Amino acid sequence: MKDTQAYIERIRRVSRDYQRLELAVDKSLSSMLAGQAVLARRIEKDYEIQHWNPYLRELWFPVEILNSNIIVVEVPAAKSYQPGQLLSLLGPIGKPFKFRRKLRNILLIAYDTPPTSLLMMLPALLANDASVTMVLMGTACQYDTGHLPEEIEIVHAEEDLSWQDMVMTLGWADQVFVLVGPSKELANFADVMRLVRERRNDVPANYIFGVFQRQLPCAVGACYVCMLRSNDGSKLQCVDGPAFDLTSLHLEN
Amino acid sequence: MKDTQAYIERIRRVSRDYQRLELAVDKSLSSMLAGQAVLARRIEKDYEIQHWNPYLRELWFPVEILNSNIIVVEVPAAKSYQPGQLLSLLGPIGKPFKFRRKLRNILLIAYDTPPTSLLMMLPALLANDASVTMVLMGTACQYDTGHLPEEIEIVHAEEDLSWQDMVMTLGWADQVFVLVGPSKELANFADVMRLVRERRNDVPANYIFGVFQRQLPCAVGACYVCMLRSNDGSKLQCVDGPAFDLTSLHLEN
Amino acid sequence: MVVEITRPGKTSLLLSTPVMPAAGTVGFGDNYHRLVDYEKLGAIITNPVTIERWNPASGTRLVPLPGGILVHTGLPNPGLKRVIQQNRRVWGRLPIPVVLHLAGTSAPHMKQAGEMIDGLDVIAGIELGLNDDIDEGEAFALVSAAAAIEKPLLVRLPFYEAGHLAPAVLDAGADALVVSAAPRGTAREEHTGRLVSGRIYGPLVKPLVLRIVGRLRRQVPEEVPIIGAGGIHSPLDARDYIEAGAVAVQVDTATWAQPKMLERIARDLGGWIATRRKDALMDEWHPDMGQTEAAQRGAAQSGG
Amino acid sequence: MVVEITRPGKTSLLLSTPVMPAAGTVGFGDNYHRLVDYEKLGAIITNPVTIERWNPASGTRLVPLPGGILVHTGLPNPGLKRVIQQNRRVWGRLPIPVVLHLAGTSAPHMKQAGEMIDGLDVIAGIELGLNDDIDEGEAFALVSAAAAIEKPLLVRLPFYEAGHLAPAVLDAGADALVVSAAPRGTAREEHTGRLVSGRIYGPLVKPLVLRIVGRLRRQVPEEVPIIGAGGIHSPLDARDYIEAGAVAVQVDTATWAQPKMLERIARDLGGWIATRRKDALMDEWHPDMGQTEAAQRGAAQSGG
Ligand SMILES: Cc1cc2nc3c(=O)[nH]c(=O)nc-3n(C[C@H](O)[C@H](O)[C@H](O)COP(=O)(O)OP(=O)(O)OC[C@H]3O[C@@H](n4cnc5c(N)ncnc54)[C@H](O)[C@@H]3O)c2cc1C
Ligand SMILES: Cc1cc2nc3c(=O)[nH]c(=O)nc-3n(C[C@H](O)[C@H](O)[C@H](O)COP(=O)(O)OP(=O)(O)OC[C@H]3O[C@@H](n4cnc5c(N)ncnc54)[C@H](O)[C@@H]3O)c2cc1C
Ligand SMILES: Cc1cc2nc3c(=O)[nH]c(=O)nc-3n(C[C@H](O)[C@H](O)[C@H](O)COP(=O)(O)O)c2cc1C
Ligand SMILES: Cc1cc2nc3c(=O)[nH]c(=O)nc-3n(C[C@H](O)[C@H](O)[C@H](O)COP(=O)(O)O)c2cc1C
Ligand code: FES
Ligand code: FES
Repeated sequence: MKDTQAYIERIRRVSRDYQRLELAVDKSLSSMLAGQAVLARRIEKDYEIQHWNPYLRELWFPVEILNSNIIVVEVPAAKSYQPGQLLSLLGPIGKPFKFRRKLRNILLIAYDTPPTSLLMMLPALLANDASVTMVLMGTACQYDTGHLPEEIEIVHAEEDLSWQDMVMTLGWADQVFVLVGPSKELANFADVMRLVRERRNDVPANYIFGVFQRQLPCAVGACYVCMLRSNDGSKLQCVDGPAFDLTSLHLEN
Repeated sequence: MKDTQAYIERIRRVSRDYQRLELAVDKSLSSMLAGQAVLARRIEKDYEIQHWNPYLRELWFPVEILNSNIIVVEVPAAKSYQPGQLLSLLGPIGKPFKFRRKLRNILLIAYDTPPTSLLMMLPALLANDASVTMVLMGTACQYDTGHLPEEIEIVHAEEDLSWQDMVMTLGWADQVFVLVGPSKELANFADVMRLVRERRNDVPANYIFGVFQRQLPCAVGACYVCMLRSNDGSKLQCVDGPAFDLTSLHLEN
Repeated sequence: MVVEITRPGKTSLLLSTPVMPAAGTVGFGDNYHRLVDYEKLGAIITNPVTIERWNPASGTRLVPLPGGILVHTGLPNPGLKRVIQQNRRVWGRLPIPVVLHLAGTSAPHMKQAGEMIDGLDVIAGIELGLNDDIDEGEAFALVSAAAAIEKPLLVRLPFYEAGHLAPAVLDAGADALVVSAAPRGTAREEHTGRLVSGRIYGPLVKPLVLRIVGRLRRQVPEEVPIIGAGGIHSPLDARDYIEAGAVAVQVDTATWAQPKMLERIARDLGGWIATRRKDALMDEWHPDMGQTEAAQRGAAQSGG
Repeated sequence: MVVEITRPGKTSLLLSTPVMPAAGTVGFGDNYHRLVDYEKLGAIITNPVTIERWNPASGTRLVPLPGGILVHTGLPNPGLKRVIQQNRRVWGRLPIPVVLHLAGTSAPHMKQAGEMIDGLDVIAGIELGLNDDIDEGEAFALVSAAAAIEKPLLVRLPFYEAGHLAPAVLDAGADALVVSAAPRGTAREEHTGRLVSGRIYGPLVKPLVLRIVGRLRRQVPEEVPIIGAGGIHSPLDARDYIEAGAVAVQVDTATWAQPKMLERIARDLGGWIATRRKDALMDEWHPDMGQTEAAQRGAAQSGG
């Protein structure tokens, strides 16, 4: 984890609602892996914070690393950015996603959130011939997937969260990553777990992971705002996450 | 006084340190006269304030009215603006400067402040063949006057605030307007008055005016932050100002 | 909509909208009449008035802060007698009740004030402001004296001592509590380099005062109306106070920063919000738009 | 530079820089070691610790506010015994004194804490945090119990009651006052739509607490050190506290928003600021630059 300065090198609109920012960053960030994130805030020419609103940094999961000093993030097109804008970045934050050794079929679920935080894993998975299914649930259905790699199978879930061939998709998947929005995190994870348990007799450990994208005040395990409870005791999203085995997480609350 | 929306139509750099913003405004502002100002704040596309820092609006004295819906303001080049930026403007604020009927010679003094708030009167004065001398004192000497009309005589005062031919300039002037910076307003006015009284036997009423450019919280005479004391009782910069006869103002404190 | 903002009994104060400006923010009369539609407000609270003339504070009166301001005016006013002389006609013309804010100087002053105000119909009520360092005994004496005035009596509690003072203030006869005055603070003035003291305004004041209102709501009897005041900068801020138990709210310096905000909050809580038509384009609608402008634009559009 | 932050007598606590992080902001150990140079700080204050294990608060723990945040963590910690087990080695390695923040639960708890801490050299002092609703008698009993521990004792006063509690806290044996804990407030959480209670952080807290520090400085005896804490977001903020009479300061959530700010404030007040060379270009210097980086860049430039 380092506190480094960066700037926006290029801005590309990738869909109706999203744009990608290419950030020229310190090379310490170029080895980031899928699952890791940075905390970003805009700073001014004199390297100072000009106003304290928003007070905390934004959590950005890169979607791509272009080369040793360019990382790419995807942000809403509605937010206006300028090339040259200086940023202060704190990162890398968190642990990379852990994939099974022989991963053939992976299921990604985005529920009430754009799937952005899951995109970084795609190039490596596809290069290794894994087959990827992405299920969009709730408001995630509004996400325009036109700019994602063609090899990915995109599925839009119904209002009751089910989708066609659901039992098959779930049975077939070696690993599942579930991403939820900030509004009803634990409840949404519980929804998905209910769905999965109804369709699968056993839900083994290291099969289904919940990915958290809470706003992280400190990102170094100091403030305890991001604390979660699991069968193995307290866990911190910023240090131990962002992905946790959903079979061991306490989802009541 | 109205609360209207405007946007930045064009931005021109006029000197090393200053740029001029051409604002497309409600036509109620096109009849503003020298001495009147607007209170401005940036707003966003949805007409909302995005952050409350700075909390209060900035006080802008236009330097020029281009036509029925364009007014021009001069602001530091160091501040970055974008064409199209939406603004909320409150104005016009204050009373126009009162010039003598037969004004031949006018003396403008800017002390520790750019002379921006005095510029709007220039075109009309020059059109009426008045001769204008502008004395820059203290930090005002750093102001680059290259873009001001050539007919104006620019004088840079010495460290002790005196200038060449000072007695003559003062005697000759039918009217004097003194503009000071926000840091030592009353003390700076007192400095200038001392200077003038040393050089002139009598300082008549309606001869020398102090121009205030305090930050105005309300601009409608409600908050009393801008209250001044004079021989005629309390005065408000926002309602009765910005110019006050320096012979009647209480400059102690 | 009718909101009763004082305790039942004695004279009571009824408003048609539970939104008013805070004392010290909109002047003595109708200074904002060109910018705010007074009919949409519940009442006007005047700037603080004293019996004797008070002069403006010397030195720094305003310090910009990150996300707020410090203000120290010294509450200048020409004394109650002249304030009445200068404003009674305007008050008579205003379409809403006028509440006179009296700075809580001394019990004899309250008696004098009563003599000047009692027969005066244009004044619908009194808001008494308590000094920050007042103790419970002093507060009781002062409020008792003010309660002898034949007008509904709101008492504005100091920020830090609101919980401590409330019981004495209610025992002494306050008809409603205004919670609270802006907190005092100290900040450095850039130009002089000195530390100056004054009241602090800004959005971050809201969560602090909202908690005080919530606690007081549980502390004082149900029939005591509480008026929430502190850091309101949006209709949602105002609604939070109502949810925390306030019957009405006062908007403070947001009015300076964005004058239409006062009216917008009043329209929202009064049910007069100009709703955006489903198909309206961005420049055909803005949240500061009043009913009249909305109707005009609507007509223009259906015409064209 | 040596700053004594406790009253003379008993054991005393000496710091080399009058700047430390506030309890709850930097964890129990050295969580910020990759981002902040601990040598530049005066001391570490740990996150609050209780005798029993406390679990994290359920529900909303963070509400973004305009110019600040509301935080409610419930002070989760595994209990004093495990905190010591897990951190004593790290504490031993830290180049600065470690002050343990004890949540002020009960007098018997303080006695238990004393038994665990007394022989423990890696703990240089205790900071006792008082609950917001504590009264003077309870505060006296609690502080007396904590004062029996053989360590310098700082007591952190609640925001709203700082002035009322200070005399009892000093009579009971506090060696220094930390003024103050972050104020409590209430805000609406966007996603659940509920009002939540917690502590408020942001730059606008500073002018409020600065005034409290100034008043307490005049109220308590001169030899009682006051440590200023609240809303510090820049070296100038910290210097304002020193001018108002504090001997040292605690930086709170500014560290989360901009981690280097904690070190920058410490360098500034400790006299270690990396001054910009007159001819340095903008990208050869930034205010967060430490001495080492400044020296390296200087060397690189004179070399090239
Ligand atoms: C009959 C009468 C007439 C009055 N007339 C007027 C009038 O005309 N105009 C007027 O303005 N007021 C007037 N007052 C009010 C009175 O002057 C003020 O209440 C008082 O001066 C200031 O107290 P405060 O509430 O500002 O206290 P605080 O805010 O606590 O400040 C007390 C003092 O300590 C200083 N201070 C506070 N914190 C710090 C710190 N951290 N560091 C350094 N210094 C600090 C402040 O600058 C201030 O000087 C009048 C009162 C009466 C009874
Ligand atoms: C032995 C012991 C163990 C403890 N263990 C834990 C633990 O494990 N975890 C933990 O978190 N705490 C623990 N505590 C602390 C205790 O739970 C808290 O202090 C208490 O619950 C909350 O008080 P507060 O200070 O937040 O009060 P306040 O901030 O005043 O809030 C009081 C209540 O009123 C509500 N409220 C306040 N203002 C408003 C308003 N305007 N509108 C609506 N509602 C409002 C709040 O939501 C809150 O519920 C423990 C205490 C003890 C003694
Ligand atoms: C006796 C006395 C009574 C006061 N009463 C009030 C009051 O009713 N309302 C109020 O806002 N402030 C009151 N104050 C505070 C003073 O008016 C204080 O000087 C004033 O608030 C400073 O101006 P400021 O509010 O602009 O900072 C009182 C002060 C004293 C000494
Ligand atoms: C008996 C008791 C003692 C407390 N002591 C402390 C304390 O020492 N320090 C502190 O910050 N809060 C203290 N509190 C407040 C609670 O810990 C409160 O629940 C906690 O501050 C809530 O978490 P938050 O600070 O993240 O909002 C105390 C509360 C109680 C009931
Ligand atoms: S964000 Fe602070 S502990 Fe995780
Ligand atoms: S700015 Fe408020 S009275 Fe002049």
